[in-house]
Amino acid sequence: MSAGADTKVAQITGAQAVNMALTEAMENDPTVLVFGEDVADPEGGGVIKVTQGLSTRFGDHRVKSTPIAEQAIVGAAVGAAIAGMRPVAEIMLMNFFTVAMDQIVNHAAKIRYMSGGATAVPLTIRTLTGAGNSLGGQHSDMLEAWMAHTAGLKVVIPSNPADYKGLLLSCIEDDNPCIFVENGILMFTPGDAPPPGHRVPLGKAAIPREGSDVTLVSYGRPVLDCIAVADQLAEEGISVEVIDLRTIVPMDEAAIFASVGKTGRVVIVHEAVKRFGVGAEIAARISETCFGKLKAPIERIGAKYSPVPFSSALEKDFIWSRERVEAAVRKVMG
Amino acid sequence: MSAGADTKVAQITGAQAVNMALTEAMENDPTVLVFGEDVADPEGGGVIKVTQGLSTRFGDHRVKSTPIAEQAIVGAAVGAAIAGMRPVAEIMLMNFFTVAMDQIVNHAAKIRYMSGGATAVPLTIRTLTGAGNSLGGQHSDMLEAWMAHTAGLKVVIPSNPADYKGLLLSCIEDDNPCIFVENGILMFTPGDAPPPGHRVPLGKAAIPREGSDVTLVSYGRPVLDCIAVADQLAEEGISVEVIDLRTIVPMDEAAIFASVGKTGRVVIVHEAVKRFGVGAEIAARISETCFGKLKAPIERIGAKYSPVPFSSALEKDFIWSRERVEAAVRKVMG
Amino acid sequence: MSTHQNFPAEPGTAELRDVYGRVMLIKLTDERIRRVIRSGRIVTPHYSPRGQEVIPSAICAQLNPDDYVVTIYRGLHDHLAKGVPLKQLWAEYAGRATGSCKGKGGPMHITHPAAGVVVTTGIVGSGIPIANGLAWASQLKGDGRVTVTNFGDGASNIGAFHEGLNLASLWKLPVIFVCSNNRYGEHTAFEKGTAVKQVSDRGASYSMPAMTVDGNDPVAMWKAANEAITRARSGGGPTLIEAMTFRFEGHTNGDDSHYIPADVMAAAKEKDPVPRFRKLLLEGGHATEAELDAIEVKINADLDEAVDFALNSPWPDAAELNRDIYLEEIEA
Amino acid sequence: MSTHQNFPAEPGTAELRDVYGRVMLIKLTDERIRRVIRSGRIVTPHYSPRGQEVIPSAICAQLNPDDYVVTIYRGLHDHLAKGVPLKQLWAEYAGRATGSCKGKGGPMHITHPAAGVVVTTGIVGSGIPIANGLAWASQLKGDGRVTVTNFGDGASNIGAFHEGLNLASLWKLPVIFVCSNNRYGEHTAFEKGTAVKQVSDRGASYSMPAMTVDGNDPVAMWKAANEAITRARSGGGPTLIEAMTFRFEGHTNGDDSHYIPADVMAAAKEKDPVPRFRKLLLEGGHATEAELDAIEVKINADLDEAVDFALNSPWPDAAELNRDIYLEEIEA
Ligand SMILES: Cc1ncc(C[n+]2csc(CCOP(=O)(O)OP(=O)(O)O)c2C)c(N)n1
Ligand SMILES: Cc1ncc(C[n+]2csc(CCOP(=O)(O)OP(=O)(O)O)c2C)c(N)n1
Ligand SMILES: [Mg+2]
Ligand SMILES: [Mg+2]
Repeated sequence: MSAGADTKVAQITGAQAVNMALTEAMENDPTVLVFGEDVADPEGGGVIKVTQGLSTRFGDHRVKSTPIAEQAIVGAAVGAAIAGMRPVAEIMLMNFFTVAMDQIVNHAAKIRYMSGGATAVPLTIRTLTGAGNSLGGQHSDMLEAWMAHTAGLKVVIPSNPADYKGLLLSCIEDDNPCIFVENGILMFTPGDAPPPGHRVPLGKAAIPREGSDVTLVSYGRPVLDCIAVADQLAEEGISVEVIDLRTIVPMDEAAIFASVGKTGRVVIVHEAVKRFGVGAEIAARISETCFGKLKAPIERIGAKYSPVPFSSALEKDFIWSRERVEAAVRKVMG
Repeated sequence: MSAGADTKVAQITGAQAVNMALTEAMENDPTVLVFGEDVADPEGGGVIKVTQGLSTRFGDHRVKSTPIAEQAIVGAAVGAAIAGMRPVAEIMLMNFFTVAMDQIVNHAAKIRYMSGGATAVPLTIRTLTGAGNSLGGQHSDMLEAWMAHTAGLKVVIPSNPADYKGLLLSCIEDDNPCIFVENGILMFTPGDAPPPGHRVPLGKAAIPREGSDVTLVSYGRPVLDCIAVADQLAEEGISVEVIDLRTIVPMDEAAIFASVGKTGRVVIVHEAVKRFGVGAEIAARISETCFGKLKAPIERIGAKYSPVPFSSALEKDFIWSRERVEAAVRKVMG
Repeated sequence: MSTHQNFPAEPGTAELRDVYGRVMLIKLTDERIRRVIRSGRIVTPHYSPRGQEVIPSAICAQLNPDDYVVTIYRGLHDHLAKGVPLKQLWAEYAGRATGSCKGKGGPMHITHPAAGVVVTTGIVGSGIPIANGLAWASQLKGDGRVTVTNFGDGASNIGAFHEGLNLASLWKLPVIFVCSNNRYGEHTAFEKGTAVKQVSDRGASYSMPAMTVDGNDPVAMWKAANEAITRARSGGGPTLIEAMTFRFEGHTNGDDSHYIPADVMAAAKEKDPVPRFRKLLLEGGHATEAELDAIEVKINADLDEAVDFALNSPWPDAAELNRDIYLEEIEA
Repeated sequence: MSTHQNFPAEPGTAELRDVYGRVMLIKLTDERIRRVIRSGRIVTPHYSPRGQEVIPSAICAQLNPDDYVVTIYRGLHDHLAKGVPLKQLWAEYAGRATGSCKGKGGPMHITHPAAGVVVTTGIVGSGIPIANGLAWASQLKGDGRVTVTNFGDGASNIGAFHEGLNLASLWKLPVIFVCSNNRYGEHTAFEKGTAVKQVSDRGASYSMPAMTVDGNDPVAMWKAANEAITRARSGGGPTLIEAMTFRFEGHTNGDDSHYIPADVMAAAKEKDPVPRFRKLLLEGGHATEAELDAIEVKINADLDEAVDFALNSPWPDAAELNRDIYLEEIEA
């Protein structure tokens, strides 16, 4: 993660990191299963080739392409998990969660509780989403707030290839149902490859930039812009701390509160729609816990209250931007 | 709503109010359609008889019982609305939204936007939910935060029979898709009947109790406890203002900010799970807008971060209670 | 590894007596539950299986304890037929800490892995895709288990049914789809919700063997189950069984079945499977009146004990609010 | 009120020429779109209908402008066959303010009510339940309209298909379900996702008339559509048409169809409906080479104009971010 290291460390994309994590998980544990639409090699190993090679290597009984039937996919994951497997189901795009919400919310998330712990559902659902590619209103939504509102799920949204790998492995090895959200641009963005065996624990934020004036809390793709803004403002003498949450649930509150204790100024940035989004919960918790320590109102940056527009002319203003992040930091600086 | 009026004003339940609203809407406008599982009179006019009499009066072409197929139900509402009807679809319980989220979120909410205004979806979805009846993890969820996070929907959760009637009529007459959430206990709780022709505008909060020390922001069933706590604490000289939001989207921010401007102390109470719930958004907005005016950290009360437990012994501690509201008010009073 | 017990394709005396014992346990437990609920000692929704007792009894008498059963809110008959112990079942109905789900799930979510009852869902149709996952795990492990998933006629109209049966057929999963066609889904008659004459006609959509059978006839039901279980265990893939039956006590407690024409209900009650089964045992010389009476006496005594156990069990502790949400305890 | 134009059950010269004009418009527009995307002048996903042109052309030639069409991401052929104007279509692909959806929806959500194109969805299967609602409104109003909803073979495995066809049959809705069976859903072959030989076999699950037809044969396709439209307009309820076809240009731009065996693709391309149709017109004496060439010249000129219009149109204004979310403008 450190600047200047890129000459020594191999570079991989998010997609390669996911492929490596799945390969490692399947090697380590014969109960790990991978399935979803087009994931097996006869179907090209996924439409963006994320699962390429797995069915050839681990067999088409453990790596299966499915019909277009997301209820059947998540349901199969729930059942297999109850029976002691570690299924990793792929829902091609996060918008397609909408046809499988019953299995995710009423079943995967609740079965441990409703059975009084008699059964458990250690599944992982991988999915892809994000704006910025002109995919329009039904292929770009960030729905993590729904998932986070649903007790029983863990919710993971990484920002770089090393975390893609380390967090996905942690999800698969976790005994709870995990939602792992991949980003359509980060999957093709290179970054440092992690060392073999690398794991990132769920619930532990990263602090890619330390600072003392303003805390930027973010996760997923906007983290890259937060880092860029921090680096840029450092030249002006504004010291920005960047918190990359990595997991939304469980949330590393301690890291947030410690930082806000230092800075007293907060900007929260996420890709999802701002209203009723994850940022609202973060802001509320900070306001509750750090009351009196805040030097300025918390700024929240998220997408507009709208479906995702198709036209790039609109889409670029729909989501966060580096400029908006920078402006918000200047605003809380007063 | 005024105390002491109950000798003069006829009393009706929430369920009766809904039935009256549907009857009036169908009388006023031949394009209003009512459908859902068991809603027609051969099926008893609904399993709790909310739609009783409608199919007999308006014909079984306009009031139809459907198969158990929520995607088909909401889809039919979307299509009929595009074709110029005003469908009122019933999803028996809010947990069953999970099998129809695609139609609600990807279609009902977005079609106006995605078509650039060429089409519109003026539908209403009525549903029932709420804890307190030992219905357990899959029949009691409050999912309004998901709906509110989805731009394009209006979200309505009334607290008394007059509002049930007045708000439901406003939903049906509104040109946007509306989600109308009924409560399993309020549907059987009597209250003042509204005058004929009564409408309650969407986006306008009620203030059932005015006060100057603390603002209680709530909606739905907990409003009754907020009023009770306000009345009780009034005797001690603590002046509590109760805001009944009535609609979550659009939200009457002006009413909230005006009240907080007076009181500087806020307790937010809802039935839904607290984390990532509607209360987080309300708290975040208040903290942003009323920064510096707050005399104490905002208190949020909501359900625990858990599925809804079956056992009444657990369920009563899972949700808000009058005692918790009272304690929170005392806490912000310092 | 599930042993392949070889059950005869047609039930003999021992088999019929086994099935009858389960039927009577279900009937008497259901009657007792409804009585206790009416008395106010337990507050819970309850979906009576009265009239449908034979279906799971004939199936489960041919299953191993480790075979999986997935069922629905109307699941009491399935739970008992598969062997969920009475005490833990009753304590769950009563919302007590000693319940099979510690009081957290309630009757709509009874779970008892030792008896193979691993999922009870309150969402129509949703058990079907989950059953596939259980069966897929068995197929992968080669553990020889069979998964049986129960649902109603109304459930055959929801998307999960379609997605589930299609996948099961493609993957040749060892799963049996048992549709108890009791002619109503809540208050809606079969014909008003289902655009096909028999649910079993839908098997063809998935190239899946399917049959319609009299679910109130223990011999027919035994044979159908035997065929499906044999097929599943031998790698032949899934089967759809439509078991024709009726429910006598409404959809849920408080429902007086007012939407069912009186003659339809009367005709259905004439086919009440329990007296019919008793007659079959007696006339076929499989059992004597005294033997059958003794079964009831024993069950009633067990029920007395179970009710007592449940009502005298402690309520779950408030600390339970933080447990079983995740593996790790949290501050909920 | 939709007029009942009486189209002949079998197409004559005029009808075939009409269909061919639509087919050629689709083919040339698709080719142009792919060319413009490759050139980088437009950035958009595009799901080519190359190879499937005849299906909507034969259907829409028998529909009135106010009949409804519901379609999917792979919808270009449906949009054009039903009469969405080229300029507004192109401008939508280009994300411009002059697009049929003001640039807000994009190609996956083309909407043009004047042409009857009221829903284009990117979610597999989801148009089916919506089509029922449109058809129900027509039934209630007695406006005589027919609703046609298009989807792929893969979509026949998702829940919405099942729920939608069941409801349509129960309510006898004037709707036609057109499944374009192009043998693949994204990269997955039909057999791997669909546990039935023909999608039309699933009509029986809903007691719905169903047929499999060569979707690349304009005469067969005309006749099938004629039968279904006549049934729907006369109150006879829905029909399921499975139109056999193939897609030649992969699932979406950038997809090189590597997962399709070369011989399968070659055999499919031999059945390319467009040259086959041209041959039929010439050999049947329905048109001369010169006439057919003139059609192409005209379409290409229209395309030049439409591309020009689109690429010179203004981008949507930022103020549009606040509009069309609700009827009322909001501060988004
Ligand atoms: C998805 C969903 N929709 C609606 C309901 C409400 N509901 C509970 S049981 C039931 C009827 C089910 O009928 P059927 O499948 O025939 O089973 P039966 O109750 O007759 O045993 C309905 C509509 C539900 N639980 N889940
Ligand atoms: C619910 C849902 N799941 C998955 C997808 C991703 N997806 C888009 S098109 C497609 C294949 C559809 O195949 P088919 O129905 O045969 O139509 P075709 O593309 O071949 O025309 C898939 C899986 C989606 N859009 N919606
Ligand atoms: Mg039934
Ligand atoms: Mg296809």
